[in-house]
Parts: sequence; C-alpha cells; structure tokens
Amino acid sequence: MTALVPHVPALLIAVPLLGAFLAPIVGKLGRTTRNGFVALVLLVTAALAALLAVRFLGSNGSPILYVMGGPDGFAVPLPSGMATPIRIMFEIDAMNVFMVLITALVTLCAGLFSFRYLRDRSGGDLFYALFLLLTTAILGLEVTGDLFNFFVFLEITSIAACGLIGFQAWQKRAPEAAYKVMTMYTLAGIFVLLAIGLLYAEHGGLNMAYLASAIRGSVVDQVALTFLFVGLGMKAAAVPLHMWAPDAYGEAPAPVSAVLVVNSQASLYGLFRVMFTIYGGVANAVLLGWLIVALALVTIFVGVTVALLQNDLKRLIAYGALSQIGYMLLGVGVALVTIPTKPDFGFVALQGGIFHMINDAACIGLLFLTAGAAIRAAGTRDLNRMGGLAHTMRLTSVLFIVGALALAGIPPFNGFASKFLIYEGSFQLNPFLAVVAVLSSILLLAVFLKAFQAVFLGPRPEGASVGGEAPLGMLVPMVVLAAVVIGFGLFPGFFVERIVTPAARALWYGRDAYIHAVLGGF
Amino acid sequence: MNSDYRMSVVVRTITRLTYGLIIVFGFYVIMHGHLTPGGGFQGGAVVSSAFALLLVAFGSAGLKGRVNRHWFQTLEEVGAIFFLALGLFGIGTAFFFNLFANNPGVPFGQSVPFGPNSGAVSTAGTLPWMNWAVGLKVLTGLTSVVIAMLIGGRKEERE
Amino acid sequence: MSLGNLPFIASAMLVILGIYTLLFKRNLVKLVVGGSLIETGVNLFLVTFGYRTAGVAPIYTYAPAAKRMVLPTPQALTLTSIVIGMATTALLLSFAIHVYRHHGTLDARKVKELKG
Amino acid sequence: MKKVLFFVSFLLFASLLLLAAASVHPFGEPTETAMDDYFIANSQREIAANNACTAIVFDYRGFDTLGEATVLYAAVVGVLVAFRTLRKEER
Repeated sequence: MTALVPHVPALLIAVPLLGAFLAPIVGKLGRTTRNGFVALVLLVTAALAALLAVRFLGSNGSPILYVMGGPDGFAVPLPSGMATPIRIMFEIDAMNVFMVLITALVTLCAGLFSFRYLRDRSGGDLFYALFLLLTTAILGLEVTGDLFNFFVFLEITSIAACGLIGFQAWQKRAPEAAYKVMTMYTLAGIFVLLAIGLLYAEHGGLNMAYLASAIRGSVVDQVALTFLFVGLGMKAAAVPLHMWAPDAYGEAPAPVSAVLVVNSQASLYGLFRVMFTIYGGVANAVLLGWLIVALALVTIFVGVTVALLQNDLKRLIAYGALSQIGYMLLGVGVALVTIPTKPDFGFVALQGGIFHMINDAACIGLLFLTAGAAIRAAGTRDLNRMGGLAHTMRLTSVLFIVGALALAGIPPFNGFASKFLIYEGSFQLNPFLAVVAVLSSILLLAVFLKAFQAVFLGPRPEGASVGGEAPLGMLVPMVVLAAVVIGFGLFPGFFVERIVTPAARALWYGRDAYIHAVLGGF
Repeated sequence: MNSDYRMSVVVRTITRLTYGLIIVFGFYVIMHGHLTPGGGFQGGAVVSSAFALLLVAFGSAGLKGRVNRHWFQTLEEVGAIFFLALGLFGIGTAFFFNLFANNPGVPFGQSVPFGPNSGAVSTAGTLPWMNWAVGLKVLTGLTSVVIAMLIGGRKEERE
Repeated sequence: MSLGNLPFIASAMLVILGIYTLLFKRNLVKLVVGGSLIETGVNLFLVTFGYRTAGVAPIYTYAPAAKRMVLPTPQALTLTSIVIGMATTALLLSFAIHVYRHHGTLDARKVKELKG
Repeated sequence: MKKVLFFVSFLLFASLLLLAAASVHPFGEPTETAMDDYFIANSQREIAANNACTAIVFDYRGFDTLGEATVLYAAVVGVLVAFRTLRKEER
C-alpha cells in the first residue's frame, strides 16, 4: 500500500469518483449495503485528505506536483527544451490542502447525516451517486493546477448540485429553484469558459502556473480577468449575483445545503487563486482590493438585513451563509489593500478571511443539519407554525445554539477567532469597515436568536405533529461538527499556526514558488 | 405528443431499413477514433441518434423490444467504471499513464512511424479501449435520457 | 486576404444574441434555447482560435504532405464544451417539464413562487 | 428598474466581448503555438495515434475527458432523479 502514497492526489479524486459510479450498482444489493459502501468511500476520501495534509506539511512548503499520465515518473512537467507544460497536473500548496480539509470534513458529516435523514425517500442510489459526484468535483476544483480542468470540475459541481436541489421533485418549489440555479450556473460557466478561451488564444497554454508567468496585462488579459471575476463571483454567491443562493440552500435537502456552502467556498478559492496567483504580477492590488471590500460590505449588509425578514428557517440560514461569504471577502479585500503599506495588519486580515472559511463551513453546516432535523420533526419550515421543539429535541436545540453563537462570532466559539482577526485587520484600514462588520454580527445574532425562539422555545402549537429527538444516526455528525466548532474556538492558535498561516502565506507570498515548481528555471 | 403516436408509413419503413446501418456506422466511428476524426463521444451520439430515430418513428413501441431501460442504466455505469479503470491501470507510474502504447506484446500496442500513413487499427495503446468505454457510456446515457424524458412527458398526460 | 478578426466578432455576436435571450426572454424553453445558443457561440469562439490559414486537420491518416496543421487543442476543448452544453440543456429541460407540471405555465413571471 | 440594470450589464458585457474579440491575434495566425506544435509533432511518437486531437482528448489531457464522462454521467443521473417513480406519500 505504501507504494501508492506518492499517488495520493490522484487517488483523492479517483476513489470518490469510483464510489459515485459504483453507488447505483451496489444499491441493487440493498439499502444498508449501499449506505455502508458510501460511508466507506467518504471515510477513505477523508483519510486520503488527511494523508495529503500530513504529507504536505512535511515537505517544507514547496507545492506538490502531480502530472497526469507523465511518462517518466510524475515529476517532469516540461518536455525537453519547452517553456509550456503539456499535460494536466495537480499543484497542491498549503492553500489547496486547507480547502481539501474543509471539504473532507463537511462532506463526511453531511454524508453520514443523510443516511438517516433520507431513509424513507425514493431514489436513494441516484442521490448518493450525485452526492459523491459533487464531493469529487469540489475536491477536484480545489486540487487541480490546470485552468480548463478547473472549468470542467466547476461544471460537474453545477450539474450535480442542480440534480440534488431538484431531488424533492414533488414539491412545488424544488424544480423551479433547480431550474433557476441551473440557469445561473450555466451563465457563470460560460463566463469562465470565455475567459479560458481568451487566455488560451493570447498565451497558447492552459496551465495556471504557465499563465501566471505569461500574463502581461494586455487588453485581452483584463477582459479575461473581468469574466473570471464575474463567473466565479456568481458561483461564490457574492451579492450582485447572489439571487440563486437562498433558493438553492433553501430548497435542497439539509445535508446537500451544507455541501453547497462548501461548493461556494471552493469557487471563492478559485477566485483567490485567479487574483493572487494568475494575475498576481499584473493586477494593481489597491484598486482590486477596494472593489472587493465594497463587494464584501454589500454582501454582509444584504445578507443580514434580508435574513431578518425571512420566516422560512432554511432561507434564513441561507442568508446567514451569504453574509459570511462577505466576511471572507472583507478579510481578503482588506489584505489586498493594506499589505503593500502595512504588511503585518494586512496579513492578519488575510489569515482572518481564510480562517473564517473553515469556521463558516463548520457552523453553517451544523446549522443546516440541525435545521434539517428540526424541520423533519416539526413537519414544516415556516417559523410561525413551528415551536416548542426544545421539550423533546434537547440536544438538537443545544447544537443549534452552538452553531448560531459561533456564526455570530461570540467568544468561546470558532466564529469569534476568525472574525476578531478580520475586525483587527479592517480596523487598521478604516474604522468604518470594522464598525459595519461588528454591527452586522450583532444583527445576525439577533436574527438567529429570533429563529431559535420561534423554533425551539415557546408553547407547542396545537396542530403540530409530535416530533421526537433526532435519531442517533443524525445526531453523531452534528456532534462532530459541534466539536470542530468548539475545538477551533477554544484553541484557535493551534489551528491557525498549523494550517491557516501556511495557507495565507502560500496564497500571498507563494506565487513565485507556485510558478517555479512547474516552470523550473524559466 | 402522446406515446402511441406513430409517423407515416414512409418514415417507418425507411427507419426500419436504416436504423441498423446507423448503428453500424456509429460503432465504426467509435472504433476508429484514433485514426480518423471521431471517437467515443461522437460515435456514441450517432448510435443513440439511431435509437432516437426509432423512438420518433414508432413512438414508445419502437424501443419496446429492443432496449431495456434498466440494462442501459447499468451499462452506463459499467462503461464509466471501465473508463476510470483504464485510467487507474497505469497508477504504477501515474494516473492516466498510457502503458499499452508502443509495446508490441499488447493488443493495440504497435508503434507508428512519423508522417502521413494509411493508419493501422492496432495502434495507440489505451486510446481504442477508452474510445469503446466512452462510446458505450454515451450511447447508453443519451438513450436513457431520451427514454426518461419520454416517460416523464407521458406521466404528465395521466395527471 | 487576412479576414482580420471577423470570425471572432461573428462568434462574439452569437454569444451576445444568446445572452440577450437569456436576460430578456420570459418563456422557460426560450431560455434553454438561449443557453444553447451561447454554448454554440462559445464553441465557435474556441475553434476559430485554433485555425491556421491554409491549415489541414491534424490527422496523419492519408494526410496531404507538406501542409500546415491546424491547432488540435481548441478542438479537444470544444469537444468537452459541447458535452457540457448537452448536459446542462438536458437538465434544464427536465426541470422545465416539472415546473410546467406544477404550475401549468412556462412563463417565468407567473412561476415566480420563490421571492428574492 | 431591473430591466434597466439588466440592459446596462448586457451592454457592458457585449462591448467587453467585442473588444476582446477584436484585440486577439488575427484570425489564422495564432501567435503562441508551442504546446500545439509539440502535440502535432509527438502524438505519433509518444502515443502512436494518427489523430492528434484524439491523442490530446484521451492521453495528454485524458483527465479532462474523465471529467467529461463524469459530466455526462451526472447529467444522466440528474435526469433520472427528476423522472424517477416517487413513493406514494411523496406525490
């Protein structure tokens, strides 16, 4: 088995993909066999992700290179005497490892949760085929070093996500939400493909590192940057293009919503990779930074204010998730603006933005899973007709509160650790930013307390069905996510120093190492 | 379009005559992917167009005897797994390593001199296998999509 | 006889027409038609990038000798893009059928069940 | 209000695209072709395939085609999920 260790990056994609292809066939042997098989595939993928992280942290930070189909071993990207890489290759640096860890964690918990949550639904085999395809595509999105390959995986996430959003086809709103989301995803994919076509026409190559060294900032490069910015911004649900997000998160089954948040974060990673690495040498950081800071403020503000008006539990959490994307953008935007002048504060904001990714994935995932359990027990999503679930669902209500407080950035939980870094960084740039960020967090706390009171406390409305505590199969993944939320909150230093700082350093200072790993001496 | 809709006699007889030829041509395109323009995707699409032609000409009765829906779904998964397995065969050196090319012992292993030539079928290592895998996958996938939409549409009539 | 960039502008116009239908049309099936119009425009865009004047298809079987060959990579990319276009259209149409079954209409304005 | 916003963004997008289409390399004379020349020159030697395009699709960039087959598989499963036979209580 140890002979396969150097092939971990490729296996990280091949194993869940094989699982996705085999799921319907194994499904013919019965539901429990299939669930066991899917759980095994998810566990092996998480183990591969951990192995990749451990192996990477040992290799003094230079990016791992894995060339697909490389004839003489896998380390040779460039045939003799050539300046452009030929084959598709995975290029993994600290930022990629960080994103892979987030994906492995959330998809594992969501997958384990879905076994019990969807037990009495039809079409289980096909659901798990799509679920594993979505996992593979997100992992592929975060690991590949080839721009067109990035686009292909982006499209797989679009199609698999829409298949999953329209899973409850008998409901009135699910097919309509799936149709709307698919149109937005197609439009986003077209923008990305146009940009890739233009970059290929201009530089004749598709490898991210080669493009990073070849881009000179000509007219075509800037148009391609705009298209990439719009396309990936649409997929990451930044505000002007966020119309699809509440429908997608609201209508999809609960475990799928948790994975969709990670899908948006993967596109956000794509946006950072494009801005920092590919256009790192060319784009003038300050203008782009202010643009992102403005986008971030609007995202935070719209996300929180509209969340106040929602009376559908899942859409309320969806808008909460939307505003958290704003915090990540704020951290990175502030970093782009301040690092040229005050590097230490800028780097703190960058670390905050990146650390907030894993924190947000954990708390939003926890909130969506607990909301799913609550909705399953109450039989309705409308806040006015739910109530008094805490009497029977003690642990679920506690977990909901943990997720809500973490999301609002209350001290003992992980949300506080990353938001504090963002506040600190943005305060240096302009106090107004920090004020808006803090106010929005408080507003978000109010929103979630209102939701908690409506769903869990208060008298049980007479007509409501008597929902018992969530079954064990659903509680275990929730507790795992809660442990991550609390663990990251109590010892932030340990995690920041081990996985977040290398990721931030790789993203900001690691551009030359990224290019050098592929192009060697050129 | 209700399901027992049938086209005119002319269309039905021509379809009965030509759908076999279309299928054979489709497999030709799949098989010669590495020599002539074509390959798995294009050939699979040609063959599934033959099934679509049957569907249009004879309504759902056209595919009754010829195509088993569940078998096609499983065949698609088999094709996908075969394609992934071909990628994994070369895992010793690297994922997707073409280990069959240029070693004469293996079928499709012959090497090819540089420059224009008349093209020998038994060349290009894993490419012909991959063409077959993808061709099977596209053929069964597209047909089951067309059938699913037909059945989806018909169910809509009953409600 | 250099055409300058006319073919690129022609395929760009195709994409612009597709975007126009996607933004301003209301019927769900027309949106799908707009989507595939854009896909075709982008595929044409990709393929025209790879053309070499008086170039021949990059296939050596019975290839005419001493002729420059067209760039093969855009054609490989276009193959992938065509299948993606087919996949998105198939999914969009199947959800359009479901929306029609629930709401009885294909007009996006009346289907506006989801707010915001 | 939404119509105006859509129209402005549409015009912006159209002008950007035409600007890019006009300023790319002239039709027929691609400027950077190092990668493609390598494919044309070496597809027969390395992969023994006469068709350079298929050599790229299935070997040089075979991983894209694996993604491609997955896209097709996802679409087929998506359509089958949409039109599966539902259980009674799910009507």
